[in-house]
Amino acid sequence: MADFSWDIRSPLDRALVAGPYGAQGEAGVSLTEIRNFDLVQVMARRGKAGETIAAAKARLGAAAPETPKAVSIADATVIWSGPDQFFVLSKGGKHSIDALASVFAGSASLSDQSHARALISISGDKARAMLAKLSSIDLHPDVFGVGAAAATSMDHTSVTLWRGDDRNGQAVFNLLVFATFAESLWHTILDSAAEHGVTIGHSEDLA
Amino acid sequence: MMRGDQANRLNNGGLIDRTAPLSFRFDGKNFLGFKGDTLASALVANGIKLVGRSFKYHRPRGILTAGSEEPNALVELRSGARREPNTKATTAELYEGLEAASQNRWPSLNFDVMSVNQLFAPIFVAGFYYKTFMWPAKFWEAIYEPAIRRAAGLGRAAGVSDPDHYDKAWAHCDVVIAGSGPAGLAAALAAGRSGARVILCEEDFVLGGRLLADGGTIDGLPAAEWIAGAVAELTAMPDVRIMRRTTLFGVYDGGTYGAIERVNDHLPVPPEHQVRQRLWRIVAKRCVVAAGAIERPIVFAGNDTPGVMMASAMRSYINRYAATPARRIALFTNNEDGWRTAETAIAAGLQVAAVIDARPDVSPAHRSLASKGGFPVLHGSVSAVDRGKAGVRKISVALTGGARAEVEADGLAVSGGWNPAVGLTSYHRGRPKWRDDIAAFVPDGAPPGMVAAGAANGAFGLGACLREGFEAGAAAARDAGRGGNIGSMPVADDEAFSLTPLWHVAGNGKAFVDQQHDVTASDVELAQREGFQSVEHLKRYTTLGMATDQGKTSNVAGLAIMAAVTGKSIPETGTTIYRPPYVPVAIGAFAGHHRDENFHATRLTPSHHWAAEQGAVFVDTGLWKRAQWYPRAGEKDWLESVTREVKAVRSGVGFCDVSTLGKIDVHGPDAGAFLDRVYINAFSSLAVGKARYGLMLREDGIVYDDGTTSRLAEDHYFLTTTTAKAGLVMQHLEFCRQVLFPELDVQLTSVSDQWAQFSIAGPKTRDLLKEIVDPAEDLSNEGFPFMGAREVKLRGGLKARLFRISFSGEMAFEISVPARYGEAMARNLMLAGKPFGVTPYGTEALGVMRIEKGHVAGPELNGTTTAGDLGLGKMMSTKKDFIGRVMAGREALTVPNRQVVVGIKPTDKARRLRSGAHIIPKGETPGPENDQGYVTSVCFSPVLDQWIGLGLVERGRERIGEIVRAHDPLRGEDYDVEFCNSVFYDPDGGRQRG
Amino acid sequence: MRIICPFCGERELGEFTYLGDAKPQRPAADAGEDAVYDYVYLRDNIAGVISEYWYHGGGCRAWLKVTRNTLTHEISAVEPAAGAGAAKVGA
Amino acid sequence: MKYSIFSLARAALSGHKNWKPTWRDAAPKDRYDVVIIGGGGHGLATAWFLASEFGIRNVAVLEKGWIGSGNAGRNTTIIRSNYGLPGNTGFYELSMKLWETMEQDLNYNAMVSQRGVLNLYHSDAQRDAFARRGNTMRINGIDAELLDQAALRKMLPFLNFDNARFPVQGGLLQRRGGTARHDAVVWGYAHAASALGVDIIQNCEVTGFTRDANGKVTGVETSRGRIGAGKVGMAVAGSSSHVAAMAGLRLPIESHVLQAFVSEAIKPLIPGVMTFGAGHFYVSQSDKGGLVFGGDIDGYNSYAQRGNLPVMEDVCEGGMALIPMIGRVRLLRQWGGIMDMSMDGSPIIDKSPVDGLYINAGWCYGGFKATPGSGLVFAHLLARDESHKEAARFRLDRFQRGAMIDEKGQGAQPNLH
Repeated sequence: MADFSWDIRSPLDRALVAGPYGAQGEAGVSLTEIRNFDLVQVMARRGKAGETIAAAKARLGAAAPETPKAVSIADATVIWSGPDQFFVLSKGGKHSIDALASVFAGSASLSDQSHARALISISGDKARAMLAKLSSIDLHPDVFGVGAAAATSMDHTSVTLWRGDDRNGQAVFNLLVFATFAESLWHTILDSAAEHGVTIGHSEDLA
Repeated sequence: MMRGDQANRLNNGGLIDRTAPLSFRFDGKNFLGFKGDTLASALVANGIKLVGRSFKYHRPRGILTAGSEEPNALVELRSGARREPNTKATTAELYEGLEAASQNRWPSLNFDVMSVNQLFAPIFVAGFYYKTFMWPAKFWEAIYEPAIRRAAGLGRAAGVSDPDHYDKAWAHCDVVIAGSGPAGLAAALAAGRSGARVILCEEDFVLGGRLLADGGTIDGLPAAEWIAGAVAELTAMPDVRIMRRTTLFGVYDGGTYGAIERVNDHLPVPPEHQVRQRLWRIVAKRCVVAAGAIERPIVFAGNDTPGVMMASAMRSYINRYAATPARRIALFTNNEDGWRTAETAIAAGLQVAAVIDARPDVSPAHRSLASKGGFPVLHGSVSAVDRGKAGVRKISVALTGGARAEVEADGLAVSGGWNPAVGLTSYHRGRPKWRDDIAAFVPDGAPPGMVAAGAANGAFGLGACLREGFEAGAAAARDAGRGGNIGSMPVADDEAFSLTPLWHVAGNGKAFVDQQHDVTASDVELAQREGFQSVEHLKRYTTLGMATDQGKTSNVAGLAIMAAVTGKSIPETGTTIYRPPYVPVAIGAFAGHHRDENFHATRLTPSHHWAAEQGAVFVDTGLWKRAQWYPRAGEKDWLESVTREVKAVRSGVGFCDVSTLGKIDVHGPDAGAFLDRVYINAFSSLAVGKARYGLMLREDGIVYDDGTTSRLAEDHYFLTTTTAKAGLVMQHLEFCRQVLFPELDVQLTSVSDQWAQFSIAGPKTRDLLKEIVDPAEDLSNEGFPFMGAREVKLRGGLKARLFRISFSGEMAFEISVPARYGEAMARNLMLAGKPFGVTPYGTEALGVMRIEKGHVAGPELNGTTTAGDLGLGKMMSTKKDFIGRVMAGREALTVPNRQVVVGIKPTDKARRLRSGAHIIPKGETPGPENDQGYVTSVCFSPVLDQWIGLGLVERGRERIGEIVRAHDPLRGEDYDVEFCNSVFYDPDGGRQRG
Repeated sequence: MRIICPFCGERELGEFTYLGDAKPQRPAADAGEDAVYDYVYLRDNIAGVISEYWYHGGGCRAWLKVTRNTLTHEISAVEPAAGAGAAKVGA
Repeated sequence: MKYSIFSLARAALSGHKNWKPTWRDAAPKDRYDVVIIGGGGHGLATAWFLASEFGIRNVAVLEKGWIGSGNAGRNTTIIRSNYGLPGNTGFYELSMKLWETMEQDLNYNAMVSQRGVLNLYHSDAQRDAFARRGNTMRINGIDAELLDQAALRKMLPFLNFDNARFPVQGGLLQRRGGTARHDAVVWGYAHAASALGVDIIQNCEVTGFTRDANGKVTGVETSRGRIGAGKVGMAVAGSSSHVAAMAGLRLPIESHVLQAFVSEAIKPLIPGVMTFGAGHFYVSQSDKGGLVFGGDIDGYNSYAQRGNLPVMEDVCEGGMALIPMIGRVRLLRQWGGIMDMSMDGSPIIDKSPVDGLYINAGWCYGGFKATPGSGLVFAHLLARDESHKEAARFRLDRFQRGAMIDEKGQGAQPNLH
């Protein structure tokens, strides 16, 4: 009997090289890949928006957003992803699709997207300047504040972007990208950020 | 008083940094200039007057303007791979080591062989080519056209790949302002103070616009001090962004503006990690166009002589750059403003030879200036320019009343008045309106959200510019919802305005309207004579206004001359349509990052890196990179590798990453009913745990896509699409769900990226799977029959989805695991399959096996075939409605002689069959009337040991056994082929069910 | 062009895919060939205000009905297709 | 007035004072045998063929603006006959043959330049599709060559072969394809038609049809009065649905914007016409030196005659991906024309359901190359009341019958053709 190992590899496993990149000096952009998360898409059934939101609130303790917002609670983030839809992002299986199945039974359809995305956290003085090359949406702090979210596109590829809590007084942008596009988009991000100087890392912890 | 090596540089003044000398080369000679110079100003400072040759006649040309409207002073800037043809010396910022060369001359600027064209000028009139070069017909491509092409064109492109990088970015604001002259700065101050988010774009590298050359007093301060104060105030505002070296070139729908930032064009090469230029898409609620006005020439004989310069440009060179285009200047003006050049010249210590004023009266102040300066004021017009070696030498003047005069001068400043820069306001096909009082076109409305202010709106006085700009900025901010205190408006006096329109002075000799394209006043008259009276006809017949300056200095004069010869007014004559971009923009900037391997994004399969380690050859399939085959040492070509892979599968077991298939979760109580409507066959009747092949049509009855769909639960189907159509099918299904059938309770999600999916095929598939799958899972024919589909547990506990479906015709399964396990799955399949000789196979082997099995794919699903054509007509349910049902029944889609899928093999087994060969009946001469179809897909079949293929052939299925010609004139081939059953391999399907 | 998605807010053109005139309605199953021909092929194609289908595929994946002037590109209204946001309709 | 180098030389002696108008600027008469709506290339060519081939000279061409002001004056000037489906193949070759003698036929130099049209392929599937098409061409007596990468490297060494996202593998070449000077085609037909007695009436907009009791069209209402007609033909690309609606007709057509671009003039850089197979980009270089290029339509119904920025970027991305040496060449002008996109990507040349009204429409973005052929077959239809054999498949009822001519296989989705 063969001895299998079911090791997990992030879609950025090869492309991500931790350390500095691009222009020398103080890094203007910080890129951190967050690995191994649970991501469940919750889609309310016809006429069941209310029940779905109530079910989410009962389970997670927070109302699921009905507009483009991201809501962070202790052990998960709920991110709007479209009309009648949201993602539940978490770690460690507590809110995995199996765990949530009974919660939304009858009110919503669930789809496991844990492996369908890579998650990149972007911060730094020049994060907005860099993102302006990739994103057509307005990320001015008055417009895209903490908790704002968007289902949008970068480099002609669908992404989910939201602003998490500030860290060290700086805005933090979280980006979910399709796994099979991740490496390509990563290189585009690096090209966009290179002039500002970049520091690269990866983490197992949700921001 | 002049500086040694820059003989025409004034000792004082100007916005140049005399502590920062810069050396540069022009036509191989070394010169010095200063930081703050343009190439043109540095050439002026060095006494260079001849800088280029014209397009058609190769006439010597100098510098006419000091801005982006320049028609003449075009150079090849830089060298090697960075050579940029047609670069305007008047906007090229000087840098250390700059290299430039004049263009459109051979062998040299001073001695240009092609200037012989001038001898033929009597024949080379507008439109001359349309009247000749017709005979003999073959000579056009062979002789005439190559000669014309070589002579035409201006500079030379580098001819090698552009080594620099470009990128693109988005910006958002309340108010974007084009231009930072008095109107633009005033607009920015008002909008910025009100709290608006402002972007101020200035194409120059210094803010200030005409103030830099013409000065003035604003709020009691000298212009330079006022600019410094305004810029300091704006810079301190966090939501005001000043973008120098940035031209707003176009306005697009929804308040989107295109702008080009020349990030590093003022350096020899861009610094590492930086781009040369950046394309901005600026999304703004409002736009204030404060792009100023362009001084217009007067058309007279010899007006293209080097040394003839726009009056305002002359002021720019003297005041802003402390460079003197001439020592003894004559001024030809029809308006008050032109006189400023005389004032400037005197202030700079230059001689004024004469002022030739076309107006009947000259103000007392100017009369006294003339007597103080000791120069005559001649009432009349310039009728000819006598050219010496160094350009302008003597000027003939036709005096009002008929007498003539001559003026000796080495420079002639010309002012015909000003044309507001109406480009941006007219790019949505707006037509500007004529204002008689200033004899100029001004904007008549503008695209939504845009307004013109200052000189761009026909307000030429400094005070008016500030007022209009300030008010426009305030209003724009207010419209954008900003209400802060805008403070006080900057104030200045308005200059006197007086102008007598004058477009063309009759005289002998060529009088140029469009200097770059060598269009003369007589060309305009000829066009009129030949019936090309519409301004668009005029433009197209003479090429007036189509040069790199886009007619900025020529269009209005051209149509004024046309108006005169047709006896119409200028507004009746009208303008041509204005087209973006406002200034020419490098193609590389529009492409940005998307070039070379970054042209489009790349999608990688979950096992990509593993396959790369195996040495796989990859093929582009849409955006995907897929393993095409896995060559082994010693294999001589792809065919040998692919044949080995096929044989390994057919005799043992192999696997292939098929994750590129589109995968869609279809959820909800009405999922079955929904699929019944999108597929031609039924899915509501499919049992849980089963898969079924489905075919979907477009509404026009033509096949759209196919794939297997499995029912994983009562309310959950897992649908697969072809790789090519994955995104489109998702869009189509969402359309069906949201638009056509909103009453159904269905939810859709793409899970294409969630699952790594592998096809495992071959008689030993089950043996291999048993090593991977938990022993408790029953994989027997009874426990997991053909077309079964369910979740299974793998050894180690990982959950997977297993589908017993076969594309290869072998005993086969497809297995899905969450994508981050994809690479581990590939390794484990290799490990588990080692005892069975497991072989990874690529898309080529996949394709071979599908052709052997007669499965249709992309080449057969070509957007014109019906289900019947593909041999799948029987799948069409008659018990339900579905997309495409009705249109599929149309007469021409159901006639018996349609081209349908059939198997094809050469009668000579050694023959290679090729896709794209056509089918001609035996004994017929190939022609459209007997072209009966073509070969769609081919492969070398290792099983049959010969080339085989599928084709779309008239009545193909009825003609099994018939021998016809495969006619392939493109490749010089013609051979006999036989029609056969399209299922070449295991037609009973016993192997896949076994 | 920028379209105000009723779910996402104003977004640029690149996030959307165009389908066409929203006026033709898919005929009932028994409507006959002429009605379907008309639905599939014939268009008013007017120069002026039309209602049309756009897909926010680069965003929230909602199908939208956009009222737009084909002469000026001015968009005067955007509403979701009937089945976009259907979870909020009365069950 | 006969044009030649000799007439030019003679005229030069008199300072070019004696040239006559290229065409007569006519005032409308009360009635014509045939009235053609649309003074573009197709309308003028139709008039010339009516007069020269079919002896019908009492013809008026009505143009709402100035002749050539529609798509005839706003295209990328490409001529080719590299089509793959029955109906298109023969028709476009007929047109190509007419291009080859046009200048001598018209005594006007339209700068028809057969410098070759090359379609590049980047995959085996594309190669196979080109092989099918090229063989169709050859079987129809049209020149076609399938080139591999090695041949292209020799011919066009500047293409991005080695650093490309989608490497060029080869191409389908039609050497007889090329370009023509679009405006000159209009002027040439106007010149020749006018000489045969055709009235060319500019600034004359059709506002309606006059019909008799049986509904037959008897003439047109125009901004310059009512004009009677034995037959009325419409050749009004960009306004087909609008004009048809005046007769109560709805067409299987949507109008879309196609952009085109021209760069600053540079010395000869690109020899023929080429199309990128992995993106939306095609290019040629004009005799004046500008790169003339374009790509896909903007993608939504429009009569706005101007293009958007994303498509401009998309086209330039394609250009840079294929020919990275054009990065520093500057784009000079951007414009947009209105394409009447039919539901299968192929034209309609047919009698309309309204007696007396004939339709020439739905050329998508392929109308320019069709100009002479379209003129001949439309004249044939107007003169003989039956389709020319090379236009027999361009019938209006083909959509009802299911006999579409869909080269791209995109179905009833005009923005995808």
